[in-house]
Amino acid sequence: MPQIRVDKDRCKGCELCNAACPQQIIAMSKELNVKGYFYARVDQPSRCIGCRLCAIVCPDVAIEVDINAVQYILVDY
Amino acid sequence: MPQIRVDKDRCKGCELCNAACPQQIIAMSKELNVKGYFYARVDQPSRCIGCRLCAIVCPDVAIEVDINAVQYILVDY
Amino acid sequence: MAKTLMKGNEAIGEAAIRAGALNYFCYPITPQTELAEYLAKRMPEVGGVFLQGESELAVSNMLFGAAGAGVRVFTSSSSPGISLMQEALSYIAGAQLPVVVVNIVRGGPGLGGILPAQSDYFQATKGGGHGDYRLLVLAPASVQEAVDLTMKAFYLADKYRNPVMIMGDGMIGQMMEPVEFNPPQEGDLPPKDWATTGAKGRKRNQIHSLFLDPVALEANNRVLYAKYEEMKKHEVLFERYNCSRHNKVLLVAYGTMARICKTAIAELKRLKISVGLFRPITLFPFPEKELRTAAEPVGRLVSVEMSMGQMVEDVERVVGREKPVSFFGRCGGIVPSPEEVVAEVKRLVADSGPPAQKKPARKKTGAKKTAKSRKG
Amino acid sequence: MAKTLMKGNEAIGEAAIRAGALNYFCYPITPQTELAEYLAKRMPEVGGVFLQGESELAVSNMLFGAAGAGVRVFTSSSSPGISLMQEALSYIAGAQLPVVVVNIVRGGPGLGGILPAQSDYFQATKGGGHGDYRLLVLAPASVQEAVDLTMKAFYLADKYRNPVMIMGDGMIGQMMEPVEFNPPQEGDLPPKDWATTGAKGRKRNQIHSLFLDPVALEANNRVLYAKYEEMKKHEVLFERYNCSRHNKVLLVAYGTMARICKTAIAELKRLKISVGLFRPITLFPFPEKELRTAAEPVGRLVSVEMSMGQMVEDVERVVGREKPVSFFGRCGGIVPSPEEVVAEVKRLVADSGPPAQKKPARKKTGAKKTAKSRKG
Amino acid sequence: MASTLDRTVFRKPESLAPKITHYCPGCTHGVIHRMVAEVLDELGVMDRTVGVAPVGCSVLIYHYFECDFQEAAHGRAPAFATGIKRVRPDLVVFTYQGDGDLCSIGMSEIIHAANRGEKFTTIFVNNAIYGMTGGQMAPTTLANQVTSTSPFGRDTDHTGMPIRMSELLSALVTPAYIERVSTHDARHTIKAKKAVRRAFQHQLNNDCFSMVEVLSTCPTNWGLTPLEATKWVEDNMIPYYPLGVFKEPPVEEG
Amino acid sequence: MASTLDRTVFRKPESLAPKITHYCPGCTHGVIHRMVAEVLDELGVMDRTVGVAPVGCSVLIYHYFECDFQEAAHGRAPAFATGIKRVRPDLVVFTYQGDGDLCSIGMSEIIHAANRGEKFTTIFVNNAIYGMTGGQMAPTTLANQVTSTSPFGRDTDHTGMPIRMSELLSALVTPAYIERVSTHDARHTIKAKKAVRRAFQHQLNNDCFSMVEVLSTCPTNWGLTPLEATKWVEDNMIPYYPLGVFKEPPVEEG
Amino acid sequence: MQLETFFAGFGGQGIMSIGQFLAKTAMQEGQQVVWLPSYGPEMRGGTAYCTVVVSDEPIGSPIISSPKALVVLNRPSMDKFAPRVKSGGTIIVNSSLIEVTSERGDVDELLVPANDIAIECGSPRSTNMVMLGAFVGRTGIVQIKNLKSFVQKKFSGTVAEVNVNAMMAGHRLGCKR
Amino acid sequence: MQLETFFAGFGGQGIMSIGQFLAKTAMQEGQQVVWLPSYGPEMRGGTAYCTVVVSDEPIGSPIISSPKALVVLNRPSMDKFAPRVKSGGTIIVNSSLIEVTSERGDVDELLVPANDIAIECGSPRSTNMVMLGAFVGRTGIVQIKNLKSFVQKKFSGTVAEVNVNAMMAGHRLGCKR
Ligand SMILES: Cc1ncc(C[n+]2csc(CCOP(=O)(O)OP(=O)(O)O)c2C)c(N)n1
Ligand SMILES: Cc1ncc(C[n+]2csc(CCOP(=O)(O)OP(=O)(O)O)c2C)c(N)n1
Ligand code: SF4
Ligand code: SF4
Ligand code: SF4
Ligand code: SF4
Ligand code: SF4
Ligand code: SF4
Ligand SMILES: [Mg+2]
Ligand SMILES: [Mg+2]
Repeated sequence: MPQIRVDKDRCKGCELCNAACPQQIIAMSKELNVKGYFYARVDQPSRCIGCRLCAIVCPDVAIEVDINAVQYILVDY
Repeated sequence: MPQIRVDKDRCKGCELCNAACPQQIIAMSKELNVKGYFYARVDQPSRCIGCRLCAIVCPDVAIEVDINAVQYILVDY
Repeated sequence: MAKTLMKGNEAIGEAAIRAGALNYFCYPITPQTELAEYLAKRMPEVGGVFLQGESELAVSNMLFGAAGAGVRVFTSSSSPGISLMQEALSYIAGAQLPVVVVNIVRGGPGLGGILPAQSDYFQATKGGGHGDYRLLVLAPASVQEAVDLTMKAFYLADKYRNPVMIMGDGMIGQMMEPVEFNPPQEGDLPPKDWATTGAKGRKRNQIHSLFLDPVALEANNRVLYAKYEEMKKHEVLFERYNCSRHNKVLLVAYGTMARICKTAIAELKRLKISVGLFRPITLFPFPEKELRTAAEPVGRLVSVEMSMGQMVEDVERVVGREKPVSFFGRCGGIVPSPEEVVAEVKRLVADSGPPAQKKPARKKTGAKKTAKSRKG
Repeated sequence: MAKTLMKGNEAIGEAAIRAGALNYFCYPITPQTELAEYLAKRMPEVGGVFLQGESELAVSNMLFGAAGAGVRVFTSSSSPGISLMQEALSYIAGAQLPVVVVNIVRGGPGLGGILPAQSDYFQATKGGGHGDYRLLVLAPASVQEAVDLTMKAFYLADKYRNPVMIMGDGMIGQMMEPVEFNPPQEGDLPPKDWATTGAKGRKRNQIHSLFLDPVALEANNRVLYAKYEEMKKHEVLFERYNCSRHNKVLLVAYGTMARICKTAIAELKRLKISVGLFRPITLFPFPEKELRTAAEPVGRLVSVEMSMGQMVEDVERVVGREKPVSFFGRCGGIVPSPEEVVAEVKRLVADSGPPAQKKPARKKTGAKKTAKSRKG
Repeated sequence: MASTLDRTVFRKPESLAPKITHYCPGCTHGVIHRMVAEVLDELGVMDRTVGVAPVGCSVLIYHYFECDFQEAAHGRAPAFATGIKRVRPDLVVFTYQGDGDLCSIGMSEIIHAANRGEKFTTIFVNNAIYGMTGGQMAPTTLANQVTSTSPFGRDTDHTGMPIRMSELLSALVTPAYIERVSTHDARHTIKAKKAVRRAFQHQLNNDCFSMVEVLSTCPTNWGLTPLEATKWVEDNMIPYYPLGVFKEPPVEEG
Repeated sequence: MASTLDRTVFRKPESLAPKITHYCPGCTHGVIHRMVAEVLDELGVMDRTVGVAPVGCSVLIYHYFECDFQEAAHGRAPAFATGIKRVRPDLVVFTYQGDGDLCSIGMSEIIHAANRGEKFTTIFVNNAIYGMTGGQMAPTTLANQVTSTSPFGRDTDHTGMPIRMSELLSALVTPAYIERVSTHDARHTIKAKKAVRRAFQHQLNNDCFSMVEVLSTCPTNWGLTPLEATKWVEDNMIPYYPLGVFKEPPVEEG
Repeated sequence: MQLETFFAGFGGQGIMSIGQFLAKTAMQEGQQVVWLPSYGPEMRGGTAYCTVVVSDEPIGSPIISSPKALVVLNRPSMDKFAPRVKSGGTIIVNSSLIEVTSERGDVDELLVPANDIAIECGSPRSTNMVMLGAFVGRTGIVQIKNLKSFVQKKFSGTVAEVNVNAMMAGHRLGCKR
Repeated sequence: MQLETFFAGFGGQGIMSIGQFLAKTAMQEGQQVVWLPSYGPEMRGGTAYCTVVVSDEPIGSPIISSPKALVVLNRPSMDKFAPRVKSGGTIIVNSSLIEVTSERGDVDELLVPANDIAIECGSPRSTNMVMLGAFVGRTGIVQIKNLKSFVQKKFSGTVAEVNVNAMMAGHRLGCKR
């Protein structure tokens, strides 16, 4: 199952990943991280398709994406 | 009759007027002017048509052109 | 007039307008950008010219053009930007044009930092560009003084047909103090009949710094230097503070640094150490005679600067080698605190017996920080 | 090695190649263009890099890049072009990069003229750019010395990781003299492990002059000033000529001016007036101690310059106020002749009784030309 | 492309340093940094690459890369890069420059470097404003855009039209690779990275000068949220700054 | 056009000073000077005109005109002109610049002045070389042309292609009048003067920035006779630097 | 008498403004004042602060290492500046965001739940005004009526009202001993 | 002993070259030399000149106001420089182009119809060589055989021959008293 990992202390809460996710599964936490930002987190991990779009738009390299099944990578990035 | 006047001490002997004259009537003198140049002079004044081409190409404003007849000015300069 | 609380940068801009300088060209740089931003709004209100140029290099040459056209014109920048203006300043001085340049100095060299410094003293006073020329350099120590000197700068520029620099450190640009805009006090000025304003009804005017004939070029240099001699006679400004026969030490400092010295002097008074302050307000012409007089009764001098030691060379030159002159300063955006100045003075006073009088040889003390010291 | 007769400009170019400086960036300007033209032919022969940049501004920044990449690199220009390099020189000094800049000085300010002058002394020695930094400045007085100092310049630049300037007046660039190219004498140099040559097998290298933290910026300035202190200890060069207890006057002059003084001194000898010459070869570090020693037995000093008086400030500063220091010079491309120097010395000697010793006040003499004079 | 089991398909590139940037939240400087780093990884050239930092918000870029870096004077990065590349043609050299840096004060240096066909790559980050100094007008500022030095909106009668740098450089005769891309959404970011890769590839082939103009956001000085800022790029910048390849020499290898 | 009896149909224009120039024999700087002076006469603006001199062979141009003049720093004439015109929009302002001055060191200033749409006129004298300093390569030097700093001929692999300044400036969005003309023979000189007049007319109309690029000879540094030099313009320069109007805003009055 | 105060917090908390309000009011009262912002690397993201010096004599150094008073709105500023306050000085702490105290026995420390009070008064954006009111109440450096009329002129409508209310609430707290 | 000489004429008359030939030959003989061109405004069109100083001691000033010798090829240079020659000095005049003399009784003045001689020797372009030969003949500052072999190495074929012939013709004239 694909999954993303958000490094919450790198996140600056810009919400760009949020907007980029085709599954609309990223939301902002209600807590502040060490830098004082409401960081991104995945709402429904199971719906992640590992498309990487969230990671691609993240300006702070706060997202890593893992896949653990045979999967077509749709976009060649 | 049209005529040109070469200010011989302005002339630097570049021969551009010479080349420009459609009547081929400008030649270089065999004498030096005060600046040490062989200056331009008109060979056959009577053949001058007052076209001003010699004056137009002269980099040193050494040539003035007079006309004294009704005449069409061919080029609008 | 009622006082208003204004940032130094903005107050300088307003002062220029009040002095009739309605033409401003600039390029943004910290810590003076507020000046540009203030004038971006103000100039249209007063029908003046505001133009952000593509670079300091271009701006400094726009100044030449505009000043040559006979108007009051100025710019502001900070250290690296001022370095880019050096060719133009040399041209402007050579062609004898009145312009005012505000340098809100930051720490260098190179990109350095953006905090206040005084490390452009040499560049400003000795001529950072090529050739024999000088700027008239004014160094305010408060926002009010920045206002007053800015107004004066335009008058002096016109009077001497020479570039004038307002040299403030970042602090002067950034802090807010109450200011009043008094109407500018100006003497009579001759008409700018040399300006290139169209040759209608007169012979053409030519403004240039080129003199291919060395005799003419030397003559032009003599004209410049005759003006500098006039400035030395008439324009020297300085402040003496707490100077007396009882002074153990005379501090020499300008701009923000001088204010800090004043606070230090108050503290030293409590410690029963009498210390005076000599504050040059014109950095060129440097108050040579006046400093010499002020130094007379004092055993030793310290040039206190936000630099690695630049004005100290002028202090040494002017005072001579009979008296120890030392340097104390911090740089790179660090501003010496009153406490540090107090400590340095205490150290010096403890260090030295009665000040030696003859032929001092330069001697390094093991002083902390950047202190260098010369004594008998 | 056999001597060849070479123009100063070309000889400097050849010397650089012999010192392994195979990278040259330039922009044409009189009177140094022959250097560029020489290298346009020579560099391809030795497999070096010759690039004419679009401006001196660009060239000076190319120097930064190339020096940062670890190679020996240099440029040459003349006064207005050097003014355009001031920002970059400040950056180069701040980032501690070794570059060599040749300034074949012409008359200024502004476009000025193209004849020889020494009016960029302030700019070169005090730092024409912003911030606390210095160039190491070498002033040759002959084509052979230009060759030797050019070779040395690259070594010194590498040794101190600091920009070095060869300051010759137009005369040094234009005249031909016999020269020999001796193999460069260099001490050991540390590897350039700071250069940006690709981070293969090591941590990344970063070259910058930005230090946003003022503590770091001050620390960088201290590193620079520690180097300058080292230079003062180890690199001072000067020449004493005809100096003795019998000297009535000590002339201080550098470069071409010093040679002219030598001819004047020979003539004065015939007139039974003993005069010495002190010639600084490093203008920064200025030979302070050495000049002081040379000045000791002499009644008065004259700084003789092809300017309106610049080095004279250093002479005054170093010698102190016990001894009259005056200035004699011509400028704008006029080179004082030996005859003029003789006349000035005769005037001074006639003017003054036994030299006064104490607290001289600056006094203007009605001297012709640009002479200014300070005496007791 | 089919991939196997269990692997990380997106992570910080090796060429990027772990340090968290000083950029404002949502500023796409960060995306562009990562893109360059990814390309250095993919081409395997990190350890022979030298970057040149501008003066602008990205002045500290050298902290964020693992490769060597020089920090240039404002606008002069192309001159620095020329200096480096001429004396060490074996190195891979790139400049990273903002629009104030490249189009305003640095106009001469970029044009001449491009015209000489210097074999380095320029990443040109166009955010239509001076970010670092707090939002002044740039030559790229759009018509009527409010900035701190165009407080009534950019008046093009007074300051001219915004400069289209890619088009301008493409008017030079010397061959070059010039493309304009955007980072305002994932789709465009993907294309943008391809352009960056292509630019470096041209450098490695010793073909020509290469520049990728990247439209970027400055939420802080535009006074917009990061998301609004991406929208602003789409609605306002792209219509004036069309995307695409403006110039490219014949290619031997993609 | 029919003319009446007895009159001088060609003489030194009033705006030109009588002083004999320092130019080499056959150098077309002289022709271009005269052309500008004629236009000032015709438009009757001499006494409200300010010229800006470059650094180059024409540095002393101010001796040859009767109007006011400022002499600029090398390459910075457009900044000077901007300064003058902004503070005195009632004046007629022109710069006169060589190719080294305008295209090399002054690239940034001319581009930005053109892009801001400064309402002055630039007479750009392109002779493909640095005349004044004795014949070094300029950005406009043709491929393989021998100069003292390209002694083996300009190697375009190393220094790029010659810059076509009119085309480059025409790539800017801001409206402008840009034309390239030549002075190598009478016919072209006649056209050239018309272009100069048109440029000033645009300025008087307050339309736009205007520039006329004039191909010019440098017999001395090309090592040719004046006549050979004009031929060289025709055979070598015009093929690379095509003549014509590159850009012009809608005109109200010719 | 000279009082030097640091106003410190996050950028966006209105630190610079309340410093200026104080300086302007003091100026109108005829006192000498200097307001000095911190600028520089710490500007973006980090802590911001300004210094206000109010005095009845000409002010020497505008740069203060150890202020007599500190008005502090967030934790990082507390950690940074509280130790630098002069012995016998005053610290006004925004206890809504700062859970710690300076742990200094030699200063007068007042805890003000400024965010909470501001929200009560109608807007969390008036937190800074609460702090300013408290500070003036504690130090009496300017007359609260002058400050109040300044704020009333500065803002209009409900904003003015909310701000004044917030400030006065803070002031009451500050006056209480 | 030090001899300072001005070589002066129009640009294009080969002034700079003969100055250099002299300097190089003197150098090869082990003498000290300086060659200094005039550069500057007068370069284009006007008169050009160079200074050559030859000495057996290190040379001080390379700049000479009054030379001991003058080799002058055209009239404007004659007018300009002849009055500056030191009393007791030498002037070599190209009498083909200069119809006047210096009218100085205190110098040794030699009239050389150099253009005419050069044409006789095969090329008007060798005028400068005639003058150089005459100068060396008159002053003996270098050995003519050394100069001759220098010129022979410098040029080749008929050019060398014509130049040497011209120079030797000048030299003969110079030696005659
Ligand atoms: C010579 C000089 N002038 C001005 C500055 C001030 N300055 C720093 S960055 C900058 C503009 C940056 O804008 P841009 O290049 O668009 O980069 P951004 O911050 O938008 O990424 C300016 C004007 C400087 N450091 N040096
Ligand atoms: C800052 C600066 N750099 C260089 C020079 C030297 N310089 C004078 S004119 C010139 C080039 C002139 O060439 P161009 O502009 O083509 O004019 P032309 O003489 O060919 O008409 C140069 C490089 C200078 N005066 N100032
Ligand atoms: S990988 Fe794709 S689906 Fe998964 S969280 Fe990111 S954007 Fe959403
Ligand atoms: S894009 Fe990155 S920084 Fe922005 S909210 Fe998502 S994870 Fe955080
Ligand atoms: S006017 Fe025409 S015909 Fe007469 S001389 Fe001149 S070119 Fe020849
Ligand atoms: S064109 Fe003019 S300068 Fe040339 S030869 Fe004819 S008259 Fe003389
Ligand atoms: S100011 Fe603008 S460009 Fe700079 S980091 Fe913030 S958002 Fe990015
Ligand atoms: S050098 Fe060339 S451009 Fe200059 S005057 Fe002579 S011919 Fe004209
Ligand atoms: Mg930007
Ligand atoms: Mg040219």
